[in-house]
Amino acid sequence: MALGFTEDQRAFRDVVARFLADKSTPTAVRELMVTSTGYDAAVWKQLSGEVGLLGTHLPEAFGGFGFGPVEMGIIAEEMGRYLYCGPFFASAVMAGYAVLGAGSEVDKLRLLPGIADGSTIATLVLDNLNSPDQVGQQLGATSAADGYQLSGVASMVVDAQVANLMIVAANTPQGISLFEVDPQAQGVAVEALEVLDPTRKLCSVGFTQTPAQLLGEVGQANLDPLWGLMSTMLAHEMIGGAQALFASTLDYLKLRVQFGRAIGSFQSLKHRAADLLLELELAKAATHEAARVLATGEGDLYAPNMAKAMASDAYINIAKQAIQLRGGIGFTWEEDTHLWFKRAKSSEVFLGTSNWHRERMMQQIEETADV
Amino acid sequence: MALGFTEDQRAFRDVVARFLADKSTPTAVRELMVTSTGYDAAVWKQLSGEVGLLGTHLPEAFGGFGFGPVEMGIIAEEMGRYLYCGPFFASAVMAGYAVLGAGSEVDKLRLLPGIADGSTIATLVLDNLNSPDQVGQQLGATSAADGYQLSGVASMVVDAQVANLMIVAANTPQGISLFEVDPQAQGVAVEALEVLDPTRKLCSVGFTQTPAQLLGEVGQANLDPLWGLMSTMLAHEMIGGAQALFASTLDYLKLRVQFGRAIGSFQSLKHRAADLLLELELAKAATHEAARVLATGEGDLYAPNMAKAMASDAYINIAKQAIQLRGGIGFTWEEDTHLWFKRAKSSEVFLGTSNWHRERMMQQIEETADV
Amino acid sequence: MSNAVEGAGSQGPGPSKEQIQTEVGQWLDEHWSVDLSLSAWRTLLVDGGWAAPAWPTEFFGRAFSEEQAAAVSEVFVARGVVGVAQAGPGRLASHTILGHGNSDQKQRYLRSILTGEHAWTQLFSEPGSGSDLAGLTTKAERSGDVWKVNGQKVWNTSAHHADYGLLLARTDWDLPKHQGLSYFLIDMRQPGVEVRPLKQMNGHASFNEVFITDAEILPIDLLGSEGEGWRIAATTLSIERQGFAGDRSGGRARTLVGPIYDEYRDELAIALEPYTWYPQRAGRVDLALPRARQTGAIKDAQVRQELAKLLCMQKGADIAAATAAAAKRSGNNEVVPAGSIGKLAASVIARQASHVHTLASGADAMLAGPASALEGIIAEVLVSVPAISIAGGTDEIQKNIISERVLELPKEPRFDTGPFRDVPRNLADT
Amino acid sequence: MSNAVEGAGSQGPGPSKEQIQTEVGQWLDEHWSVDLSLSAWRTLLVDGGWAAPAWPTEFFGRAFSEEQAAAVSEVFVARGVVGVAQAGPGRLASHTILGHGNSDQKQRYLRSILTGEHAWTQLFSEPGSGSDLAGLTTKAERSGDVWKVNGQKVWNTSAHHADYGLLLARTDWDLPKHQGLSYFLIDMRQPGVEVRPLKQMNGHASFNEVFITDAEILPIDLLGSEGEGWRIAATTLSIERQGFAGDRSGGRARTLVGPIYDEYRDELAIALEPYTWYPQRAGRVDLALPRARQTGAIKDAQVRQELAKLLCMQKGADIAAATAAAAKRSGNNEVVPAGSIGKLAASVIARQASHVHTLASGADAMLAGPASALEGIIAEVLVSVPAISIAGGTDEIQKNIISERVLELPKEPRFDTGPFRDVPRNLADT
Repeated sequence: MALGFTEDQRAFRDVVARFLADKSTPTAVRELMVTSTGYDAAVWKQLSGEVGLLGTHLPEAFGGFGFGPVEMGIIAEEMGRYLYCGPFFASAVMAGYAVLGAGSEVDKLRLLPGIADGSTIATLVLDNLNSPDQVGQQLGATSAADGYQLSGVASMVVDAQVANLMIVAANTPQGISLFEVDPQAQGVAVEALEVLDPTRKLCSVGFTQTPAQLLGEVGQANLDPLWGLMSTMLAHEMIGGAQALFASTLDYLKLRVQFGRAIGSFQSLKHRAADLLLELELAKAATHEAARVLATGEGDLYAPNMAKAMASDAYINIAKQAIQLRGGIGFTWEEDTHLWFKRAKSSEVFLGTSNWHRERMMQQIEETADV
Repeated sequence: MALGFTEDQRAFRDVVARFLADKSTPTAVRELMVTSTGYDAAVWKQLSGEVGLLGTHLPEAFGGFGFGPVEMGIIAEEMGRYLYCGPFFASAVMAGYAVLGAGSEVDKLRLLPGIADGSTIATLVLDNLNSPDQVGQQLGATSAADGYQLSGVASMVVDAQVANLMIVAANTPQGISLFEVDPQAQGVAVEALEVLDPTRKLCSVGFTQTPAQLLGEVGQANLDPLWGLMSTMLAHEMIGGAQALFASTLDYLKLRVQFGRAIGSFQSLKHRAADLLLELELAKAATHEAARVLATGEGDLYAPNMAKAMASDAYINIAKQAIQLRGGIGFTWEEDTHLWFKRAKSSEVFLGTSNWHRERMMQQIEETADV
Repeated sequence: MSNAVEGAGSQGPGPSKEQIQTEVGQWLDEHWSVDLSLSAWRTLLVDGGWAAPAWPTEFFGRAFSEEQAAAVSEVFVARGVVGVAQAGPGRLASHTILGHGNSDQKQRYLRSILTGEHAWTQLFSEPGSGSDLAGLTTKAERSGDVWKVNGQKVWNTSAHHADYGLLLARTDWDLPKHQGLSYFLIDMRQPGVEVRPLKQMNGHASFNEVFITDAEILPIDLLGSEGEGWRIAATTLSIERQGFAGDRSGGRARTLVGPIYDEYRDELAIALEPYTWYPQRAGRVDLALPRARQTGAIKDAQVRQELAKLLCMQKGADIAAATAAAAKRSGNNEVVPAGSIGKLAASVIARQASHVHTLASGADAMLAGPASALEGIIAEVLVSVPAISIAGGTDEIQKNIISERVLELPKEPRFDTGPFRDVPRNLADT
Repeated sequence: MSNAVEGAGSQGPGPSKEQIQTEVGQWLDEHWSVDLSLSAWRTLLVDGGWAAPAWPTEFFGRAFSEEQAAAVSEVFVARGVVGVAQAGPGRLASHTILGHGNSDQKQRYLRSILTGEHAWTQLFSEPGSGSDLAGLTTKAERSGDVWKVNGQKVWNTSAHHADYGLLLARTDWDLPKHQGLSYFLIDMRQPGVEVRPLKQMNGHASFNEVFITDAEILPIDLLGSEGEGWRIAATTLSIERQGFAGDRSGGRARTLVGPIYDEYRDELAIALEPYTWYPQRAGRVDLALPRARQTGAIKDAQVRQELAKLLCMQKGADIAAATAAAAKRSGNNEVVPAGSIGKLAASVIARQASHVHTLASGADAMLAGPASALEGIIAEVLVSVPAISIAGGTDEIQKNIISERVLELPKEPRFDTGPFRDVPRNLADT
């Protein structure tokens, strides 16, 4: 696959961007972020129906469009840019990729078409969002007469408040397995949490002897590739947000006058902007590369780790400067900058910190070297 | 002990500074750094005799002046500022503190007066300069009929080329011990090394069944306090050098004209200077604090680690910028900046990197907490 | 910059510390009672001359030196006696009026500031002039017998409680920007003044916006002369930079029993309300190590490094500040001026603290509110730290000051020295 | 900026690749021999018209397009045939003269550049004008029949081997600085020109200083018109920015056997000598991981983090550069201009690499020379990296370019637009 995007891909990005520019305005974001569901059902319907984005990455056999991580990354990037509020990441990315990776053909036929057409809002229940190695310590499954029973608590689950399907990673004597759970089933307790970033809703989800159906084979859930896919999509979301903030900050620097000159003419601010551009461009390159590696299977295994670490650092640095360069105005609630700042902050620690991803990358380099 | 320096201490600093400003000019440094001995014997004589600095930290009973780490720090700071070339650090600081810490009364009476009056040029032979924990892996001592015998190699020893006394840390079955060795004794091989920083000479020193006299009690050499003293003095040397480079760089910024204005009027350079000043001031404060802690025994045990880490980072950052802000001129041999840059670079890794010192500091914080 | 008021009060030797403490002690024996109302007690205090002993004798004071006034405070603290209204912008008002007001203004305003009857606010900053305060565009024009004022102010602490405001407004657009400003005392309780709370990104609303539309000021409320505004504002700003101690009871007021303390605590709570998140803004360095231990992140080598860097910086800054203070006390001026450097250090430290808290929390840093880590303190740190490098002069302004005043590097070229009318400015301000 | 020469050569379709390769193959069959001397062979090459096929037909070329010229090179590389003198400043000279010289100048200079008979150097930078190249103060004054030149140049690669120099000098002090410069071709072998090697902090002496005292230039060696110097210098600089490939034999010359190769290798060694430390200047990222493994530092969590950061940046920069190049090839200009950003990335990467090498070596980083780590390569990295953010335009200049041209932020105010005579400058330059 060639570097850069094809014309089709660029056109696809334009479609996504135009849709979100229209639907996910700062005004809409502010309205949705204070609702309990956190999303606009009408927009969700258009997203799945008219624009048809939810099944982008799913094979046609399961109701999807058969595209790959590059196209999915384009969506995630634009959603990050426009700060889209809704269960796309939880349902299409997290749950979608989880089922695609671990489910049997039957599982996929049963679950993916709903995810693809938006009638199912799924989420992936992980009892740890720091590292795949720590998943399974709080949630366990035991086999029961008619399947499995789950017990335990996942302290943070994305968009569980609107999910009608839960894909749950839980420990079994055979190892980590994925399960399908009906949120209405017995023993499921979903509780909304107060969050730092109100554009990404979180709930705690508890299970008490909740009936669950195994996906794929028991103990065969390999969370590493799933984590790589999710991290890559999150990295796209982050560089999208970083670009939005960088652009709006440049506009501000050109417009704002102090001491008789546009503040963007002050050399220390100009140089800072150049430094941020460099960091952003490298993060973008690494993020797009991760999607290409996942799409082709060629390249560094740890490309998703690179992408998440770099996108995360770039986003948070740009977000800090987006506030700083606006001065007091940037710290007000009225100004939109903090919406992206908070998304940057929550993304920074979601699915592993930069440090964790860099350490993971080095482990993979060293494992490869040992062979 | 009060914060800041007393009037006596400030006057003492002036004396030291005036002496070095006169004797350790950049011209003198350039001359000495290409000699094989690396120092000026006449200046050394004045340093010990007329100015009387070598025994500053040694008790009067052993020929010294009975001052403490604060005064010794003042000397080290000024030596760093003027890039003094000579075995002060090896003999007075390293070997002097080693004997003071580990030697018996008899040992001290025998060895310290010579160090104090400069007739002895001593050095401390450590087979590892990264961490006290790694000392003793390359040098071992076995007891022999008339004392001990040393064997092994220390790959880097400061100023061994001019030492007429070696204090050697070597492993014994009872643990690390310090020994006195005559460089002229059998089996001693001293070989000058090519160094990155020609103002600090290094040699490899090998021993083959070399007769050695134990200092103090066998296995009782506690290198940690010694390492703390050496690190604190090195930190002083570094903030001295950092101040010299910072001052000369400011002068350059005020003088150099490009684009019709002094380059020091460009805001990005002004702000960089402010950032460097902040880093320098914090490092200076921490370094002087370390000397006070060692002098009084009151305060954080890990103050020397803080000092070395902060002084090291500040010095290398200022040194990099001292070159960068001078542009091409700063990269020439003719310009003096690189002399300090190289001292900064060698100091950065001498006696443990900043990372090592920070890790050590955290270990001590956690040990204290466990009690 | 020296404090205009303290300068005014430092006259002659006067009574000794012992004499003062005996006298104030006797006076308190006669007058102090925890059953008095706050305003009744403060009226006694003012009338008795113990409200502000460092002030001039003509205006409620005794012209005491700093040491003498401290002797009075000592007795107040020791006995748990409530002092005059001190917290918040009232102090800025009284010191500025004392320094620059005429006799009439001092007579009209100072007393009610001391008794707490009237609250004040500062009306300096504007949306269009933040770092560039002197570029403000609120207009005051003579119209018949009054000044008519129009404009918008921002970052006005406690403006919603204020009876009066310290207003900086432009009265001449043809002079260079610093010369066309005048300083007014404005009645906030008039139709042309609208105060709206200004919510911050961390959810607090510590400040206000003030919209001024055809508000009126009588000529007798011009402080100093027309065009003297910038010079007088410098006094207000220098007092503001000294910070304010809030509770002057030495903390005892929190626990003492009696009706006057209840009233005092209510007053204090209102005055301090805007500042509850300030410790979080500074990064809560004190919580970094305990938090890392709590989460187990202390075992992570990266976290240890970042934590160590934080503790190093904090220690360096503490020592540097203490050394500078000690040197200042002993009259040794060798030491680098501490103000701007200390402020810059605080920014760097707060950012590093926020970073450490983020690492120590991991994914838990996505949560906020009382149920989250340390009852929401960590979350509040993460969304409050961005303010520290902005409030009270941005880091950029501090670096300008350090590089020009401390390091003596050449000044930025200026584009705003001509008549203010011709100086480029924000669209909204023209 | 497009290359003036390549532009000149791209005319019409002409022969196909196959035709060209057949023709040049036959010609080589007849003329090429490894027993020829380098100059004899290159004379044949020039006379045969195969020396610079992209050049105009009037001047030793065939007006070939870039693709056609590449077809010729392919055959040369495949057969291991030595080409014309290409390395070093000669290329800058030939392209600049080709673009801006008159016929006489082309006739006099181009041939000997191709044959390697004459070597060139570039005389642009001065001690007083580094980042501000156009502020140079070397003077050229008409004195009777000649130009008399006085001044000092610096950073002159290979000046000690040069027969001629590309000289930028000021001919009019009353015009603004860019307008008063003229471009000369100067004979370096004259008494008024003194070349001294300039030693760098890493011990290499890749450059020279050139002291010019009453040196003379004939009017026929003014390139272009008086006052056109800056415009012409832009051509030279744009070619310099393209870099130069050095050995055009595809690396084969290193191993091939025959007298001409011996001579060629000597020539190449001299031409490349100034650049031997350039890989170290870039930080030797390639050695970071192997070195960390060698010393065992790879087990240190800090080193792993810093190494990972380095590899991330390098990967990001590689991909960004490759994406920009691919986009450029496909005519898509959406991508951010790569030049200055790439240069800035190289600085950041080199500094991080130096940091990683320092950490990986620990105290061993105190050593240098052949007996030290990786035969001295690590030490050379540590003392060479400071150059990368200076040479070829400092990081500060790159950031000005990025912020103004890419991000379209307002320009710095200028203080050097009036007559050059009145522009403030360094004391030494007045």
